[in-house]
Amino acid sequence: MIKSAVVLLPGLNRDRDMIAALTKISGKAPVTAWQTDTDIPDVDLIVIPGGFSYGDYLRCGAIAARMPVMRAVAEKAAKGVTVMGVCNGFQILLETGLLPGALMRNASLKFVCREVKLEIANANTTFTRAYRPGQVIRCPVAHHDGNYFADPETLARIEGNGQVVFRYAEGTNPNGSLNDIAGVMNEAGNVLGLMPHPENLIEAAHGGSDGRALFEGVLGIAA
Amino acid sequence: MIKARVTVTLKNGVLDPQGKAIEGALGTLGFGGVGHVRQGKVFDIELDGSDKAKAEADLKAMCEKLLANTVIENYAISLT
Amino acid sequence: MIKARVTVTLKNGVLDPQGKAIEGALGTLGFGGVGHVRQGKVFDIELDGSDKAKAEADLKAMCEKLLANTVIENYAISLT
Amino acid sequence: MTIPNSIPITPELVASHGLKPDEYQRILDLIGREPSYTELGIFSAMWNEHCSYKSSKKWLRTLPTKGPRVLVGPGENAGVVDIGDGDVVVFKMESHNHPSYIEPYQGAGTGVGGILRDVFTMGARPIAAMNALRFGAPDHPKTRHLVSGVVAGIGGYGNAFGVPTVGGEVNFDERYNGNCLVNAFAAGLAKADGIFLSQAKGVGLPVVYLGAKTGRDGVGGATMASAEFDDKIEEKRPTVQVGDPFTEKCLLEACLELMASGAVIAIQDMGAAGLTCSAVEMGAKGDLGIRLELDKVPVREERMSAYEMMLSESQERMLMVLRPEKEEEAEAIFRKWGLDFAIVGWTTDDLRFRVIHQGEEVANLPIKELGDEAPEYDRPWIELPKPAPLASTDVPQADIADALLKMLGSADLSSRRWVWEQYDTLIQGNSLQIPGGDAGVVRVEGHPTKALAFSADVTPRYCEADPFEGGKQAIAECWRNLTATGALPLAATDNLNFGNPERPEIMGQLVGAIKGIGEACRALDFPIVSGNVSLYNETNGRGILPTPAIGGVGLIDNWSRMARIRFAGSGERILLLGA
Ligand SMILES: Nc1ncnc2c1ncn2[C@@H]1O[C@H](COP(=O)(O)OP(=O)(O)O)[C@@H](O)[C@H]1O
Repeated sequence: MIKSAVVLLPGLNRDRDMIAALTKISGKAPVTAWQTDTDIPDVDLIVIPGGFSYGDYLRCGAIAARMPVMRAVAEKAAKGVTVMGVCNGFQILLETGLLPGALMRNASLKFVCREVKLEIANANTTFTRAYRPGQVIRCPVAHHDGNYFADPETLARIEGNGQVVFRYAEGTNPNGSLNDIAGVMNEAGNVLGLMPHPENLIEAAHGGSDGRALFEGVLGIAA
Repeated sequence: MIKARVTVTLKNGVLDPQGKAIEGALGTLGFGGVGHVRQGKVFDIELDGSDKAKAEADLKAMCEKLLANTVIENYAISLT
Repeated sequence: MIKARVTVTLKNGVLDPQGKAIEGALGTLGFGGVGHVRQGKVFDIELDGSDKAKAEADLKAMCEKLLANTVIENYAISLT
Repeated sequence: MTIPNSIPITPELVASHGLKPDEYQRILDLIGREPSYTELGIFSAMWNEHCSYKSSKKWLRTLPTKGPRVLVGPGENAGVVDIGDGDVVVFKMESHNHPSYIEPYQGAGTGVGGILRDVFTMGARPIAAMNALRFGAPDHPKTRHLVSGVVAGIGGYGNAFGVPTVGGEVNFDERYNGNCLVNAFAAGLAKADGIFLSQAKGVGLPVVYLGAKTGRDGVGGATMASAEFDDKIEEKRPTVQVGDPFTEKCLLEACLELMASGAVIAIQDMGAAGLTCSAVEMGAKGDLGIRLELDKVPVREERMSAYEMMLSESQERMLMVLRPEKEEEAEAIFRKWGLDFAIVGWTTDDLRFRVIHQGEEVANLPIKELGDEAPEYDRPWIELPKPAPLASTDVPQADIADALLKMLGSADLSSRRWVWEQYDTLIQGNSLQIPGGDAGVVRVEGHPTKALAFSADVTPRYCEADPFEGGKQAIAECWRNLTATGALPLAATDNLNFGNPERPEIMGQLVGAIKGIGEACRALDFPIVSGNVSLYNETNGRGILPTPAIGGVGLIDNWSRMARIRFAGSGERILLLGA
């Protein structure tokens, strides 16, 4: 059975949602790593949840990315451990340099919380293997800075490599992201960042479970 | 064309959570001897025309009406 | 004590939703002739000591490590 | 010192502290001497309308506040209601009207911060928030700025703190042109045996200051007037409080950890007039004196005077009485969350409120009397004649389809999606119904089937036409919205927003509305367990519409059978129930 860890930083606030999702889907609570930890226990999956780490002051994820625990995450990522950052976790991974590009303020300049449609742009990944290629799923977003940007060369490269994993579909791009990008992975394919919140759509109480397959894929639970 | 820079800073005594967080982070990163940090904004603005006096008057109006929240912020204008 | 101002601006070509929105808002408010607007940040920082060369080196390191995201931002340092 | 304690007390100074000559005389009689400048500030904080409820207390007492499920009623930071299985729901609503008009983003944000603090001070983790908003006419030049700032501010604070906003109200009327209303509601979940109160117990125990540092935020108009005493204050200091939701989130986690460790004897958040009200309340409730040593208070600014520290409204601060043997453990928890922690005083047995600053005793007052002897008024009130019912000929004739379109497009009936999409409605993963329906619904974490429903309601123009009926209607509407989800309404909180109570017709509105609320609550077994009064909401002598906002909470036993506003399928029968 796959072992997972959740990174905890002051100001994150979807950590409890993420821990609940991992626990419910895998049947096992993840271990946690605190901001000052210089080492992360041996796990197969490390998740950085959403929220406003350090208030998102300076830039989203900027201060978090410089904390000791993120150095430990980078070391694990280099060794091939699967790493997933959701929302603020995505912003942190970008600031850490583990993923390409940047997330700017939403084009509307407003915080936006609503359900969008997501297209599985690459189903051939650790993260999306439980989805069908091109499948369109429902997923909520809740963020102020989710407007994905990369310079033209970077953009061409990640598109060419299939590193764009999720796209906002059917005109539901909520933030102005280039190429409707909602989630990208690194070249090696073991680090993913995404803005939407699959952890908030996994059970009947959430009104749907479209987010579940992401966890089932990444936790190695056959769908 | 006239190029201007508007700098908007928090008034004295107004709490600056951002500045405080940055102070803390600089400390964590090992930078010693850092005292107060205060964060503000700059706007680089291009204006048509060449009448500097008019530009300054316009920029002042822009600050009062939009760029600065004069309840808690000060602003400074410089033409470059 | 040394006082410094660090100015961080977006690199050319990097999307600036805030600057664009301000451009639009200035137009709506009736300010004509406003071209590009780009928004950036300033940090006013107090540093212990009086060694200006060391202060500049430290500030440069702070910018590289934290204050600017050099993927998308430039920075400038001035001691005041 | 910026403002010395030796400033002579003049009638003008007394007046600028909002104290009437007879109220000042009461102070002189109580302490038998002239108060020091700091003491004057303390009295002004304790005896203002906001803290003392001097105009409304007499009438608030008539509200039903008890019931088999009510564990804590009005008088604490928030009300506590039993929902079975050892769980309780803790909730309250509070206004931040004036600050939101001055600086909408920060004013509304700190309003949310304040109400969240009220809830977690009691030991509850916040699980839902609502906001009831009233703005001026849509085409008034200030309205757009206020709406966008207030909504962004509420979202900015609540979203970062991490509580789902599940409901609220937005209305527009020109009577709010100079006086918008921002009423914030929060509810939290706790264990019945894990509730914390403000009453200090035990002599000689440390009084601990926690959270953010103290600055000159919000130090009232009186200090501004005194700024001339210090030629070094070059710019007029803004009295606006700036919110820091990040610090508040850390404060939440630290407080809950500390409470779980068994270290906390008493806790009180520092709201308006922070240190003064919180320290006096903890001591007075526990029949104890308090000795504060201001030199130990963590400050953000230099040269702060005793007066400024005692009246500062800096946000994200708490005062606690801790078990001395747990002090180290407590401090470690706070350091872990990056918060300030300082012992700033002691409980004493002399029933005095003493404040020491730079070796000088700047205040020495009888602690019980500070609260108990606050003036209370039976203000004269009159009932205005009820407007005559509309004659059928008064009703304009219109094409029904046109009228419908006009109504749907009106500011008061149009969709509120623009507002609530700026709020995180889903965080915590328990939102069963988000805004857009009759009531917001959140499931009770850790319980397989239970959920709580929340609704905020009042129709100010009804209250204007007939305060008594309007008060009743607000309760009834809230009750109906809760039942429309299948919830059993449990209890409510009220936020009474009115104009100047010194005018008999305004006082009449307040009295009428409270009587109406009371009557409806008694008829429905729907006790009021907490609340807030905001008076003097007027500009240029014209009051706002009377606006007694009601926040109600209901319990759903099995959320899988909950009702929603949407039709569940086609071909179903549609029933019309009721009168
Ligand atoms: N300020 C607000 N914040 C969150 N939700 C709001 C706000 N204002 C209105 N809503 C939501 O929009 C919906 C419509 O509001 P309203 O017309 O007041 O409802 P009703 O009259 O049915 O009580 C409700 O679900 C309400 O909770």
